[in-house]
Amino acid sequence: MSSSLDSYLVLSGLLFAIGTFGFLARRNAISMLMSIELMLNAVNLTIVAFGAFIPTLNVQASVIALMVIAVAAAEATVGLAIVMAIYRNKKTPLVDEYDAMKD
Amino acid sequence: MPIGMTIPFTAIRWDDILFVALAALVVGSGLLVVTMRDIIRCGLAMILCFASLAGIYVLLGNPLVAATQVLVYIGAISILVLFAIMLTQTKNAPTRLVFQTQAWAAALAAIAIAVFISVAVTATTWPSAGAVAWTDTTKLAQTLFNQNVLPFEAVSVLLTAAVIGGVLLARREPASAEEDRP
Amino acid sequence: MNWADLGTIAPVVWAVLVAAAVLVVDLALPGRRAPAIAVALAGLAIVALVILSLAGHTERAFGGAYTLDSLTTFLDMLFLAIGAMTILFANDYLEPRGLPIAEFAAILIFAVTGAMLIAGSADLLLLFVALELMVLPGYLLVGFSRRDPNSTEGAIKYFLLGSFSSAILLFGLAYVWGTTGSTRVDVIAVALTRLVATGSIQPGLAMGLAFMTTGVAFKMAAVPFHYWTPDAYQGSPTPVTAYLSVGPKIGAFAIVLRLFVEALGPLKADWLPVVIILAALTMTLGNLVAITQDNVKRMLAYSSIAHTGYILVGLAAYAGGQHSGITAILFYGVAYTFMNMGAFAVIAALQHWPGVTSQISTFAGLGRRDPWLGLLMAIFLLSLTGIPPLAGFWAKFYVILAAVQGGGWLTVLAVLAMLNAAAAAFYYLRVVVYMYMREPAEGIEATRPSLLFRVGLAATGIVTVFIGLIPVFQTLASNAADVLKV
Amino acid sequence: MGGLARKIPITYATMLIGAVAISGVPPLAGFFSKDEILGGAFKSGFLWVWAIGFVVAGMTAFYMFRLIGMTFWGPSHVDPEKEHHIHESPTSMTRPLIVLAIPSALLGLAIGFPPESGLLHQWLAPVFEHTIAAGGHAEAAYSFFGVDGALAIGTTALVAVAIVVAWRFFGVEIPALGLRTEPRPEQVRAISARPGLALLYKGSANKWWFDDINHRLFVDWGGKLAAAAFWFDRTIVDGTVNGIGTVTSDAGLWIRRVQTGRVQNYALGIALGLIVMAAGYLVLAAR
Repeated sequence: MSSSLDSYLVLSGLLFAIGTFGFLARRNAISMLMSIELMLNAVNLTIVAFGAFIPTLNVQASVIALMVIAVAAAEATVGLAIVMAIYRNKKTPLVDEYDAMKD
Repeated sequence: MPIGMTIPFTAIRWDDILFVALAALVVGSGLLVVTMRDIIRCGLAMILCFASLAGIYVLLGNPLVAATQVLVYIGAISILVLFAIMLTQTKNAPTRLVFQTQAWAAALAAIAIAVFISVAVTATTWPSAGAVAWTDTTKLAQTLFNQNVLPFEAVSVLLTAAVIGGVLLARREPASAEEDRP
Repeated sequence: MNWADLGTIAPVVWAVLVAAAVLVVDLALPGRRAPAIAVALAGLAIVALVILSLAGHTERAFGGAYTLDSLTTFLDMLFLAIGAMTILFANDYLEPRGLPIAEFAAILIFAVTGAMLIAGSADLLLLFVALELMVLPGYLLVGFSRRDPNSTEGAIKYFLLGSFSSAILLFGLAYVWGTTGSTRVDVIAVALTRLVATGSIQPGLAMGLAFMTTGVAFKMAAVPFHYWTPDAYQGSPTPVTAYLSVGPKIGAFAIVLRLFVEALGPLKADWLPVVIILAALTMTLGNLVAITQDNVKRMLAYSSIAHTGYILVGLAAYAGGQHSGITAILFYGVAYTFMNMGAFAVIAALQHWPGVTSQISTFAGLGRRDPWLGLLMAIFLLSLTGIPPLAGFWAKFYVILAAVQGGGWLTVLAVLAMLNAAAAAFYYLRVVVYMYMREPAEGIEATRPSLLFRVGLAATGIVTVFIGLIPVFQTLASNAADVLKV
Repeated sequence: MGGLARKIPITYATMLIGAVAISGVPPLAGFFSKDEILGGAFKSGFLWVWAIGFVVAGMTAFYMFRLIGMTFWGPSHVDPEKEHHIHESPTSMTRPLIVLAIPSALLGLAIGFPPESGLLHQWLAPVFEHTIAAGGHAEAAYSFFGVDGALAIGTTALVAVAIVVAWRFFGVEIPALGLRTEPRPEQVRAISARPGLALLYKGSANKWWFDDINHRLFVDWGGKLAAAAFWFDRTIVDGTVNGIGTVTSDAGLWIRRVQTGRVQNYALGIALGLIVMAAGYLVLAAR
């Protein structure tokens, strides 16, 4: 099992789906942000698994994974800054209450 | 005495046991992140999820990425998230309703995505070597700083821009500006 | 990496330096607006010179990760123009609201840098990082007016959905990389050509394609991935809306050109039906909802969705075998940039004083109140409608022509595009009616655009009028499109 | 009428320029426009189109100068009672006339010369590049001493002949050129009375009885039809147009309800789109 690429890819697919569920279902902005982090981690797992099993992708995989982690860090920085800004305006972290603009 | 590749007297490999355990931990803690009521516990579950993923990266022969995972995700991002949680949890923010009304639709969509990915992945024949290959860190450094130096530089610009903008947006208003707010 | 590589990406390097210089000037002279604007504009002028000095070269750098060709130059210049015009328009809006210009310009230039990097990307990893470099500053710009609840609301919606789509896109990229074995677009194209010749494509690749298409469709605001657009556009400070409606959109089309046309070109028979459906949905829904809007900013947001649909018609024409579709996309990009930024700039001019809304009633009697502004807005709106001989007419003309030449379903798509253009006239001309046939409300303060603002407005107006009469953009677009000929 | 040239000189001069231009006399604007079209038709092999155009060009020149001759030249046939009422229009009328006369005289030379590489062609070439390429039809270069020159000379010659014939019948009066002949109405009448031409003349004098036919067709029968059409227009067409308008804006209003303002709803929409797209691609791949 641990020597089959499929099992890692399915695991990453599950994690991606869990992240998607969290993003779609949670009300709190920070919960949604955490769900996105789960999704990005799922992608990273995919990449590292490809690298471990497919010889031609071995080295490249680590490079991509490191970049993705850095990008995720940047995204989290910006995201949390925006959450802080809107929290000051609306005094609630619940995203479904941010619906002043619609239709 | 070195232990063998398999559990004694059985054909079950240690690796498999480790994989199943870590995978269960990843999925379990992931589910906790998206379902628990108390958002601080969600944050803690997220740290557990990241840690078990780091374990899986070691299993996949990539200790460098595993180390980075621990440093950046657990050391930086999770801490950032926990701070943000503490800054935004007020008493008047109801914690009873954690889910949208559309949670059931979200669950169906997530299940559909999981099924799609699993089906597509297993139906594909990968050019897999059938065994985990360890990543050579020297080679990694070479490719990183030769063929991939431009994305690397771009990421550093990205982080700079994110930090500048993040500080700008999240910093507390100057006292005067705070006063003239309606 | 060596000096030659650095020379090839000189425009990007210079752009980063300009952003840094703006921040340094702000540190040295805190709170002074003029020096920051001067440094930003002068810096962008230098970047333009650097880009032009490299024009005509065809080089690959960084082991094939970056490519410099006439398409890169074309798109770089366009992104630079977008950045420069946004800065010209921004100060008039930011200053009365007490918002800093230096940080604004620096963040904007970072975003432009990302877009320029996309234009030259020949590598999936670079493409993704460049995309993030373009959109992350975009989230910040939307929320730039941080005391305005609508601005921050737009920012968080854009950020959350944007990150969600980035994760989806990245997932797709990972599978394309895993199935083709490389991140370099040319290697991927070769691998896919071989794959197509030997038989059907693997489910893993198909899924990667689906995730990737979703991610890119989100960035360009194609239906049904467009939901963020109206809210983010309406909430943003108006100059940011002007930028947002063109910069990230054309950036997304730059991704399409480098990713779908260059790397996934061999699979175009597979993604053609998807693009046709997306184009049809996008045009139609954008126009239908735009008709019902009373807020001009929000109306133009939906109209920008419709324009995405028209540009997608050009992409469909390409996938249907008409290389002129690429030329049409590029030409549309230029025409759309100037007329759309112009229209948003007029709104920004009206909103010079805080508190002025972008409701359609704000435009009542503008033709008499401020004849020049009214005339320009009328020109922009007529051009967006597609009235000859303005820019928008030629843009639609080339796109539809390319589709008609494709035949089959593409002809149906072309007919749908024409019907949509006719329906769109309704809501564009409605604003013109308000400007010229309604009495202005009492007690409106006169708009007094600064010199910089007027320069920017004149530039957009002139290009919108003359783009069809002076064929230079057409020739440039056609040269740039030739790069993608296999 | 007749003899108005001295009474309303500005109107006369601008009208004359217009007539010369519309007749297709080089180098005025009408020449270039006509020559381009006729040459194009001829070279593309549409000989019939060219022949019709060629003959019509001659007829145009003839009737334009008939008009000029009968209106501005020769003895006046205007009732002396009314003649003193005739005077030049105010400047608000003459200025536009002059402004319009200048380009009709010069515009052709300015942008149409030389014919195949003039400004107009340079402007329009990139526009029609695709169309021409798609038609698989590239035009041969313009040749002054080849087919294009010959066609231009032929057309011009025909126009010249037509003008001279018109002068002979209806008179001419250009003091600057020393040209002056009297109109010959009796000759016109004699020619018109010739057996072969009588019917043609009568026909054209009565506008080919179009007025009569029109009256019967449109006033008598058409009136009834119009009443029916009015009803149709009111109930069916307006109903349909308004219906389309209503349906369109109703559809817009209905669709815009999807835009709930809530991020999670949007995200669910995106996720559903993703699922549909993944299904679509998997089906496409399995083909």
